[in-house]
Amino acid sequence: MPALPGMTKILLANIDKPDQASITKYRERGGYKALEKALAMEQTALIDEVKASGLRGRGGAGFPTGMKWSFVPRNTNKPTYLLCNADESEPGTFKDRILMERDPHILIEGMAIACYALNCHLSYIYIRGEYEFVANTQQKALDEAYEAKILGPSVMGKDFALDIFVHLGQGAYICGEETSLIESLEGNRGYPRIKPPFPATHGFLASPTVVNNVETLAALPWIVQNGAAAYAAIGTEKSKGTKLFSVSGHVAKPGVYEVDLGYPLLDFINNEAGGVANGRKLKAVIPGGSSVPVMTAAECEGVLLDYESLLKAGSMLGSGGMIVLDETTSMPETLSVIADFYAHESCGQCTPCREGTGWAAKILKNIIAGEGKPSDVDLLLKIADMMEGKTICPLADADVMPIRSFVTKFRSEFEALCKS
Amino acid sequence: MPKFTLNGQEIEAKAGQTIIQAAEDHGVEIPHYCYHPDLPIDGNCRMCLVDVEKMPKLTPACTTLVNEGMVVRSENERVKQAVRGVLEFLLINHPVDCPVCDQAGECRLQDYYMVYGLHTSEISLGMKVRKRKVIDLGPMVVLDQERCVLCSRCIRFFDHVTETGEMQFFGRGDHVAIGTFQDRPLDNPYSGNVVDICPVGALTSRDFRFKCRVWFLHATDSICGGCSTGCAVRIDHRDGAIFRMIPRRNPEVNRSWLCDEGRLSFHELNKTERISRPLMKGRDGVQAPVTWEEAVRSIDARLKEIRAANGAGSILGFASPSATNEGLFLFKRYVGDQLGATQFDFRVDSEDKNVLEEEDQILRHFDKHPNSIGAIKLGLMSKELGGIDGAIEAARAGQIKAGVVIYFPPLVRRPCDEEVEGRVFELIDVLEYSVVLAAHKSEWQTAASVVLPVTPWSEEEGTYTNFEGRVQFAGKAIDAGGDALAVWEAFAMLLHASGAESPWMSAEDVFATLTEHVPAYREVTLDKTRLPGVIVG
Amino acid sequence: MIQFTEEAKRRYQTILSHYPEKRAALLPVLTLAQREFGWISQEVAEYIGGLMCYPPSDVLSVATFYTMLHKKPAGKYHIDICKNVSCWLMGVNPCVDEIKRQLGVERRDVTADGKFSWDTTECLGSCGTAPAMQIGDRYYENLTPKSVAEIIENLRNE
Amino acid sequence: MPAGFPRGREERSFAEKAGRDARAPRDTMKKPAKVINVRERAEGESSFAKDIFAPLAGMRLTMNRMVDNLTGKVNATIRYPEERRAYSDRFRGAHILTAREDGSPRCVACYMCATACPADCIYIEPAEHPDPLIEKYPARFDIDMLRCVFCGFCVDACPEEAIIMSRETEICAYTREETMWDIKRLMSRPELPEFGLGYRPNENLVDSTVKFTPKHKEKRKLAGRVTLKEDVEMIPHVTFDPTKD
Repeated sequence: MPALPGMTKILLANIDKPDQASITKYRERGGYKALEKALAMEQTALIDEVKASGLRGRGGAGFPTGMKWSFVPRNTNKPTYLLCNADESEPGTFKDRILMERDPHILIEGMAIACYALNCHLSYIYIRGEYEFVANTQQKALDEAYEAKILGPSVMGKDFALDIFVHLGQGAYICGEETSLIESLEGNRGYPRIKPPFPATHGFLASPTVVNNVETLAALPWIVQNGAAAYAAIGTEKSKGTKLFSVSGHVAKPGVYEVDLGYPLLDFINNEAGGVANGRKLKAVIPGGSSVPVMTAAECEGVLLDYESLLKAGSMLGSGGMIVLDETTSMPETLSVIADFYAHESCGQCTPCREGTGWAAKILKNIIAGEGKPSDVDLLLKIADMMEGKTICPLADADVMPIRSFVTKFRSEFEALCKS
Repeated sequence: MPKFTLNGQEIEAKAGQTIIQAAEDHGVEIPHYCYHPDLPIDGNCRMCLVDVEKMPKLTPACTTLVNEGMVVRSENERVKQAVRGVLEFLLINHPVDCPVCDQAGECRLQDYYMVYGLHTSEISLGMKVRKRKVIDLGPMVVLDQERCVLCSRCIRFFDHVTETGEMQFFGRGDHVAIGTFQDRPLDNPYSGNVVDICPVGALTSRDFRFKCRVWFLHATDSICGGCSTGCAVRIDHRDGAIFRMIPRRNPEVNRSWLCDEGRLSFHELNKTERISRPLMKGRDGVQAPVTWEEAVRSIDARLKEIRAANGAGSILGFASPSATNEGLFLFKRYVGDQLGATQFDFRVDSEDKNVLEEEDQILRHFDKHPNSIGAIKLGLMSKELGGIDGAIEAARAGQIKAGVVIYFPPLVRRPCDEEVEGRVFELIDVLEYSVVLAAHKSEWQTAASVVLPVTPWSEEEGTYTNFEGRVQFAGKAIDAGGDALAVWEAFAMLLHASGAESPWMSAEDVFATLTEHVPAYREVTLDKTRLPGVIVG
Repeated sequence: MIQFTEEAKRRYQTILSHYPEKRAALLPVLTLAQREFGWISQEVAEYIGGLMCYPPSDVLSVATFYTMLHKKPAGKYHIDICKNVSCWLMGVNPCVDEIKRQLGVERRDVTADGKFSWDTTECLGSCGTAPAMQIGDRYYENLTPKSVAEIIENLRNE
Repeated sequence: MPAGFPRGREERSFAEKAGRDARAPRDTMKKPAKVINVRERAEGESSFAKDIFAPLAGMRLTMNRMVDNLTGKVNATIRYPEERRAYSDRFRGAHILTAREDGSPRCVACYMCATACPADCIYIEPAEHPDPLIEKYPARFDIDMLRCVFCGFCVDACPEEAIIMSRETEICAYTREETMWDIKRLMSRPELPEFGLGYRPNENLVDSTVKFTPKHKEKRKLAGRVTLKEDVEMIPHVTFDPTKD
């Protein structure tokens, strides 16, 4: 990836340097310094540091990481677990893959820091099954780390034991949801759990558990190294730090970019991502992975890439999986593809999602096949209402948002199909 | 004891109760499929969504604990809307085949549709997800995957109650279906329960299948006569025939469960022919039908003769641990108090020993008689005899000349029953004069001097005392055919014939007298013997 | 009666050692089983159940939840081609047709020589290099019908 | 007292008892009634000519009728049973059990008719059908035609259009046994062409599967003769195809 001026490089600093994946090169470039520093600090101080940095969960929900950690009960007789959520399945998202593929040690270092802060001695990286080759790279890195005594009975010679294992998923989008990930890790069907109780107290094997996204953990070394203030200085006053955006669809230069939060959306598309491909006009943008509301080109005007600004514009930052749609795209077909995805990935545990996602997908198929009734457009919205906020996990809502936004913002296209 | 407001009314809940439980206790029914009082909570059906103040989303009443000062609404428009939505979702892929579904009439989908739904289906037939129908899961259960609402009650039952885990979800998304591995039959002594707990027609009973539409059935609350556990059951019958037996919830005995043996035990009643009229041996030694009056008069006279000849000690009273307390009480009254007999027993097998022995950890006991403890408490077990064998010995030795014998074979048959009946026959055979009270014609009665037709379980009302000494009332479901009388009626007649006063008009009267005269039962009233029953010392 | 090879048994033991509770190892063990036996047949489910002391229904239930565990026989090379948004935008459908044409079987079916089977899948996480497909543990990205044909041809000749 | 329930007598006002509007002003009641003297009016209207011709006018009608009848222009009576009156299309006569295309009864033994029947004249014995999509069928389906009151509730209750009614009225037999109609009797109806279909709420569904075709042109159209194709004894229907998935 090209490093562009005016943008802090925290996660992708060394991403393109030759064999960054090897521990020697990683150390040469200042790796594992942060861990050393962290191990010297007080655990609580470390948590406060992370709190102060204003780092927020990069998986999609954007929950402040420091706060999440502080929920974990201290000195219980139960062990604490840190689970790294590398089950990156959100359509349009492929940022974690780059990190683990090219710079696996940054994740290990981040995890080691987090584990130390949370006083956790056993940790798992839940990598989606499709990323087997990524998992292999990560595993290699882990083995190196064990050899270098960075992991194992005593981390970097300090009296702190830590084991990290790679756990491969086997193809289930829902396992990206933290409670579902825990269930899956326990060897069950990946059915999300009802909260409360929250994982922070009753997670993996009913013990206190923290689930963090790869990108979140990977940001830790820099924060520890350069201090919370430096990190907090980046970005806007509510959304601090940098964020990885993985751009795909109709853009000239798709790929993963790191930008300071608060960077203008359109500039990002037009400059960094090289603008819409083949000189076509921009029609719409799905800014944060398929499960956030779509934004029309007009709506994108003046929107900044941060949690608040996007929320204000009626969408979400999500996982930063940006999908760009040009003028030639048929919105009903796009929505149908998305709806199919959710119908396929609904776990089938609770009723509204199980039945609703499938029904919506079938209706959309009908519409595209030209067999839709004019009433179907409203039926889609009705189904969206029936699903929203009634389910155990957010997957149904993740289906509702595209359906509602697509149908309301591009209604004419749907109706045109239904008439014929 | 947290207080909270439900639909505007202040309600006090027990500590640790969820909203749905508290509401249930106060007569507010919140619609639900997956919630069951005796199963772990799952919260997957989303029917029980309620509106709780200060909560942005609707929350499921089955998973939310009651907090002090909570304000809950289960009937406002927002909730109704949500429930209607969930119901519509449940119905889009349902094969609405109520005409052929045995659940029709007691189906939660039907009930809630009439209350909340009443919508016209908007899904086109082609879109429906089709699944497998009429899957045979062993002797008790038939599975229809299409009708299933995937509430996982059956799965949780096998995971947490029997802990055998036969049933599971298979697949994902809207193709999830329940089933057993390779459609293996449910070889599990409690598999019948999943039929009861299934809120829809997905799991239906193999035994009851197509026998009768449920709305034709009349229900009678009773106690299972299958063993000494005394599970609360409901007998569903029509036109004098029992069609099925299902458990009533009694948290202190059987929770919501019933074993398959007990569930099917009522079939035993119609397997063999009934005795329709009293039979008496004439001079020719052949049993010939007589009227009750004749029978009763001659019995009383004959027994008094024998008493005069060889003393009261020569009369044996042999009771059945399957008879009601009322029957046994009047039996004792006549044979004991009236004739002065001292020799009593009821043990055809080792009931007194295995009455407490559990066959498994869930419900079943080895003693297959519902009232052994009752018999013991009424003092029908004498040390010196020590069971039927002792009685036979005594009869052989000539100490015992006459005997009044009640015997009901257990409703749950065991291999040893043949041999037991052999012993009963032997006893009757060796007795000089024997009066037998029985319901079914059988080999062992042939030697009896007099055979009186009495009603078995489910055809007379009365109380049974289970293994832990819990007295429970069992209602009368159907009328006995022929001249058969309840055991207590028979002895009331005998008492009357022998000049004692017998004022009883009903089992209730008899029970009242019983409570006066038997110290153990002093505190008990008939109302107390209804759910959950009362334990006597 | 199917059985793990000695090597697989050793692997199985190491997997168990990674987890504080046996149950947690079920998914990795199923993955191992798929590598061993090609797909999760009912027989396999029963074997794993016996091995780990869980009811076979339980094992099969878990297996049927995860799409990457095959519930019917798969070819030596199982092609998973992504049909999600980005790949669809970048024109995956012609590639899918090409695969169908090349292999001449419907999705989830195995070719006569038992070498190939294919299926469409959800996002593979290579939206930036869409369209993409996965064969074994390898990704093939920036697909065109032409490149698809070549890839399959090469695999055929292996 | 529930809303809309009529009030008791004692609560009614005098005016209401008198059938008048209680709220009407008094003077409308005081208005003097107009007296008509019928005799005066008759005398005024009568005349000699009228007295002569009125009977003749009457006779004319009688004559016309006589002529019509003699010439057979109208015939008040018909030659029953060769001829029959046209019964209404919704006439409730003897029942018909409709059939599937394979000729098996369309009935699924759901007991709806038996439940609805006020005369309790329907006896059903269900059995397990080999086809899981039909699942249940009547091994026995008897209607006691002597008990039946032809109310048509069974037809209304039927969710499968399995039982409909014909216009047949002549249910006569020599023994009671013959009046117990079983499945066979209810399904195959040679006399159906004579009478035609009766009450069937879902007419278009039923009729779409039946052909009414006159057997042959008759010279004189007999009153209300409905003819079915001779071979149409049972009404077929198409079962839903589950394999469409």
